[in-house]
Amino acid sequence: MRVPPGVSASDFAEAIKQFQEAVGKEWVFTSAEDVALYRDAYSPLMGEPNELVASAAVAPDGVEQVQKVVKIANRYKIPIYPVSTGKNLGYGGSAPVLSGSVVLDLKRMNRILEVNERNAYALVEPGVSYFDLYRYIQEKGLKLWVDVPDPGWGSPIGNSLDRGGGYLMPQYRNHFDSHCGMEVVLANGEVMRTGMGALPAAQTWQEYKSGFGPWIDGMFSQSNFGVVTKMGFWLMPEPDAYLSGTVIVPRHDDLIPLVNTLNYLENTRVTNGMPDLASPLLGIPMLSEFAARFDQGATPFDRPQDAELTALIAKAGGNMSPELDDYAQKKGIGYWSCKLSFYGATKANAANWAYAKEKFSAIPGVKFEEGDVYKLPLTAEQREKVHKPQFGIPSLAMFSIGARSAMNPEPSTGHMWFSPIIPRTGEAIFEANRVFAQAAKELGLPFLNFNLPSTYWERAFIFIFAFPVVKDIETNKKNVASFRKLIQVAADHGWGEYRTAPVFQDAIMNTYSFNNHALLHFHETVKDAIDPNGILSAGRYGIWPKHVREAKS
Amino acid sequence: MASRREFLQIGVAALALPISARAGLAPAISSRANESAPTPLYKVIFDERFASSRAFAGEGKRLGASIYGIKGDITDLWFNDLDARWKKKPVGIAGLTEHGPLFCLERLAWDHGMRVVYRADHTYRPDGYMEHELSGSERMLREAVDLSSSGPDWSSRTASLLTRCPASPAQASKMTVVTPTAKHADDPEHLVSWVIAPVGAARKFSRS
Amino acid sequence: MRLPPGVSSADFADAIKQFQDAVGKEWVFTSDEDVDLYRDSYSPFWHEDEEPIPSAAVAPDGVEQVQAVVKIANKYKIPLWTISTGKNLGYGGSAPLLGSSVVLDLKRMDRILEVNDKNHYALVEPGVSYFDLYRYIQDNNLKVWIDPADPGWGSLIGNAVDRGGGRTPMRDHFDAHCGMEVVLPNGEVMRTGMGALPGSKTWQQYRYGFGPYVNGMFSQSNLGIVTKMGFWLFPEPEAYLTGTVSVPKRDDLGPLVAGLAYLMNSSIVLGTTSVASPLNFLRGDAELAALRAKPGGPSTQELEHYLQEKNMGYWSIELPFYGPAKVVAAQWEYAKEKFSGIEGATFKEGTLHRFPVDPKELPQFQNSVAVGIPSLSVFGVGGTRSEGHVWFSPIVPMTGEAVLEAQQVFADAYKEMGMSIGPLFFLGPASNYPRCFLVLFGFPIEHDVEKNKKNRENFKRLIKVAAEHGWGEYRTHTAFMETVMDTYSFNNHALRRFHETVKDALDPNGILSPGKCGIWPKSMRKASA
Amino acid sequence: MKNARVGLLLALSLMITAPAFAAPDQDQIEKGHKVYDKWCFPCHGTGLGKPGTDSLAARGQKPAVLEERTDLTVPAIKTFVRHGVLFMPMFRKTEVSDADLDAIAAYLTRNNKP
Repeated sequence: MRVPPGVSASDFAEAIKQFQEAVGKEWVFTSAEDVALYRDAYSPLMGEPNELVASAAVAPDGVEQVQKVVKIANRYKIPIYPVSTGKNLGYGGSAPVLSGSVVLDLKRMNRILEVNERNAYALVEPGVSYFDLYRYIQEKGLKLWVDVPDPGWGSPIGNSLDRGGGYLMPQYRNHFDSHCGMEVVLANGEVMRTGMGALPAAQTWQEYKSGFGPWIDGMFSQSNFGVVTKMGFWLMPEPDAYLSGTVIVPRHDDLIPLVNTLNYLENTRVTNGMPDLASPLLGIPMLSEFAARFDQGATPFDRPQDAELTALIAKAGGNMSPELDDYAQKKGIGYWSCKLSFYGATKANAANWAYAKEKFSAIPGVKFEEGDVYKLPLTAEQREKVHKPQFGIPSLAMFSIGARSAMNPEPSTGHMWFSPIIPRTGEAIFEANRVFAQAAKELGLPFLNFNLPSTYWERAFIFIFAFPVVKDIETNKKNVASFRKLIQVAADHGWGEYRTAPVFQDAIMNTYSFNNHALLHFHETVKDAIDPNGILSAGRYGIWPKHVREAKS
Repeated sequence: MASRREFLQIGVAALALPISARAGLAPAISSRANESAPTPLYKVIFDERFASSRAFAGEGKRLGASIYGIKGDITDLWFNDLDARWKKKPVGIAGLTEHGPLFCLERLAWDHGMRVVYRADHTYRPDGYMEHELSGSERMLREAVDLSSSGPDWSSRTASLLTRCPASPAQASKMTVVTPTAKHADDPEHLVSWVIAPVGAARKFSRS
Repeated sequence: MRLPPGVSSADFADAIKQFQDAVGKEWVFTSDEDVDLYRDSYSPFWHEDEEPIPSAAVAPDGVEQVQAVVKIANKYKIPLWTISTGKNLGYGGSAPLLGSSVVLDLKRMDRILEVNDKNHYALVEPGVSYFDLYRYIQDNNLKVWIDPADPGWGSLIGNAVDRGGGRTPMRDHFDAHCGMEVVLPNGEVMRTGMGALPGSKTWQQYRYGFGPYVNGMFSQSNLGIVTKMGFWLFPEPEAYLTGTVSVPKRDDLGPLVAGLAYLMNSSIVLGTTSVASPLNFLRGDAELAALRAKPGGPSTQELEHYLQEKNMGYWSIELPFYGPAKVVAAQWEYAKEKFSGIEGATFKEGTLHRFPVDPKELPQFQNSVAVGIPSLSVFGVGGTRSEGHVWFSPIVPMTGEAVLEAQQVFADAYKEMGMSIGPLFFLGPASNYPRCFLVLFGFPIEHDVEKNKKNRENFKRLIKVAAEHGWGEYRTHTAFMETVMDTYSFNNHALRRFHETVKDALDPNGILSPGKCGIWPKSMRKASA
Repeated sequence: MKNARVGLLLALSLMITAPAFAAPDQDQIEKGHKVYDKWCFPCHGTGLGKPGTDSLAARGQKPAVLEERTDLTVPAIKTFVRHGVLFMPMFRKTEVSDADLDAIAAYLTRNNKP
């Protein structure tokens, strides 16, 4: 049996025995076979000696059991690594940052404690998945939508703590922002409730976020300061109707006014769904059509099959070229497009879309395509054809991207996401493309012609690249090295990543270095104070307990 | 009908007790100014809703002051006028208003090194008398005794008084005057007359 | 001169000298008359020894000077009480919680560092007021709104870190911020969110950055001094429309509030509204007074009948809509449809305003703050001669049942305390925050020691009554912070003990704002408990 | 890693060669159906956006929907669930317990010919 670093075999054996007493023998996993289930299925270190792996796993069934486990871990200074549903694929899965940690698997804590229709919120445990919550709401016939990320099997708590995003209105698709109220088991084993939850008889734990005094919920996101055992989420009331429409602009430089107008419309709440950028000319599809295209066996990059265009795109690289503009004009193909979504009253949606068109009309040559209009709820037939997360329906269709398909006969075994935040301007999109195309060239990466950012966040763009994880160790090594270089390239341009897998957490935290790493030092001071034995998720997001820091230096 | 002999009560006259800033009056800060020279008043502020305040403004205008009417809210006066003016150079203002406008103007003036140098709280009592609680320099209070012979004209007398307010109070004092005064129907129960003037204090927060 | 607790006069004199070296002699205030200006204008301790008066005030003009002051304070263990513009009236103003602290006055740091009207944000220093930013935006003809607090002279930063609220779609002020610069208790400067990335391009566009999101720790706290903060702004919309919904029966409050919650949670209503009842402003009406005087009080039916005769609803809410002119009309139409399920509901449409608004239209706004224009008009409301007020401000659920329950519970509590529930009771229930109601009670401050003493006891009693019913205060006056924090006691005060652990680690000398929100440094904890 | 891959190869070969004599009881099949709906259907079910089904279809597997298969073996099912394949991750015992997995296997082999 693998033993956690710095723990004697006998202490570990004793701890395991106590874990078994705390949670039941069958919920402590120590056999190689069982522990292997906690490996990161998409680990770029798969099969290498430095792959991040657990020594054991413990699965408590309630907050008292979590407290017991934490107290035992303190007693023997055993590093523990909580996961909710362990489905953070592409960002580390269920494997710990510090090899040899004991995974604290919260999947069994899957109670949906409350769903309130009138005030549109839910209170759940970490093992609850988006599917679970969705099913519960459907079974009760509640008129509520859950904002789901692309893969629906993850945990609302896990996803929001890792600050993931979805597709509905801005305040819902920012999953951490949509939470309200937490229960946390601290490193000393004590239970704490935040916000109004600190008031013993609280009536508004899920209605007012910050309570009284310092609002500390954010400390438990992307961190290792506590084990979140309950969390409230604001849900979106089912809207009256949905409408979409697409704006198409003809020229390369039109992306700048396109984004500026989009910002105005989104920030005034004229459009309240996730805007979806695409390029008909370059064959960059909308995110919402990505998965659907795979289903239909089409390539996601289905630019017109035209030798002239292919040559022009290759020539331009990540840059602007007048020839492409000319080609787009000549063929009447839009250079860029943006699909807008509207959730609300039927007439208000129509009026908002009409107003959006009026605003975009300032761009010469702009064209509009009417999209879907649905009175909600969707019919069964409509449900089949829509991009489900845009209607609050969890799905796993996004995995089609990596799946074997006619276009992808030799699929990878996984992926890792490189995801820098860039400004929400057309200029930034151009600059990022130039910079990353150049970097890709230097690194010998087979990058695609042009990348468009995602719009999960209401005020910033996020530029997501998928690095494949394959069976071949050498290829993975090269990809990991390239990933590290890109982190630096991005940081040099003032772009930082919003989230990453454990392999890169130190490297990225290292770029957030203002004033000699003041922020990291702050985290370390807090970490040492509230987790003096350094038992919780050592190394997560670059925060190491004191003894590890000292051993390293 | 009861004989309405004028009633004069001077309470705690010239009590030289330091008055807290909260009370709206800072004690003497410097005596550099010539006590006899009146504070130049940039604006005299009145509340258009109240008869006494309108009478006050009429008298002020007659005496050559530049008057400015508000309806409780000083936002427009300060934001579109005083702020820019005070950033250039602090200059005095006076008024007869409710407490709220004075409260705001006083604090805004602090940031330019100005203080309330005279304040009188005028309160209609249910017994048909008006109570004038005065605080300011001894000289002002001496002059304010004039209010003791006032009736409904108290507010126009106040206007005249304020235009004679010295630039800087030598010493802060308090005094109360009570006179029989019929309440105007549209007056509130409590009004306050005041002068805000530069006193040469260090605490100036404006960035020029 | 007053001395901070535990500091010798020699040390204090040294510290003052060093403060003077750090910020300039004229920016260290020690005379009584200067220090008096930092007293709380609305102190509930008038004429009492307990009034927490500062010993001095220091006004730095930049982050380096703040750092210097903090380092000196550490050296001599001098408690600092940070204020931005010091206009937090009703919640403590510019006075410290701990008497004889040195006020760190950030008013001179009033630079507007950036206003971006393509991505709609601003980056400011703590001395910048709503008026300052509004003027800057007007002068530069930028098409963005700010969301002022009701009194516009306060600081954007100060109000946001005290978690104040406004009225426009950006009304949750702390939630609308993006990115901070903080001077920590050890004097170091830290930037949060994307600001930790040197040369960051998105400090004001993405709030979380990477790793733990710590910004909330600097709200209602004493863990750092915020020296810069970014705010998201609302782009000027095309139009604004209000519509008032009135319902005839007391029991209609349930569906009325449920409808409101739906509209707010669906982002159809984007601004602050509050539940009103004519019974509040008809207090002087003789007929109503007669009804009230009846033994046992009027029945609900009698009140409903009385209002019906006057052609008034029992409850009403005024819904604000922001957006394109045709959209706000469609939203109002949809809202009417939603509320038409309540029998006897009536609707009244307000005037449609288009932006930029003609200054002549301004007086038509009951409160210009709802359309992003700062004001001081709240001070012009008048009424009886008042020496100020402190706010009792519990959060109650956004349901009709909760409002009725709160009304009953607080009316009973007032009665027991021998107070009549003041006309201020119905400031709210208001939706300054997205999912709940805020109820504001103004407690008058008087120049009467006995009355204030009684009021303070009553205030504390109300805090307890509210807590027993599961309603906690969202913010409070310095005089009651300890009492309020006491009620947030889940699991033997686990949250406060967590704060204390963090406080001791970050501020071992306990120099920053001791006692704020009930958090005391280790050295003072026992004394205060 | 090595173990996982070896296991996988083993499973693949078992799938082809091993006879599948499954005679589970009806309760077990019904339970398996429920667990399958929760854990497998989102990827391997019918309809659009089912990557598992699409992937097997692209590989030439007929039928591509697992529920319609009659050639799956219990060991193969268990191996895929516990080791994953390509982009499909493995499933932990807190998600699909051994008992659940037995039930899934019973369900997916219900139509196998002896």
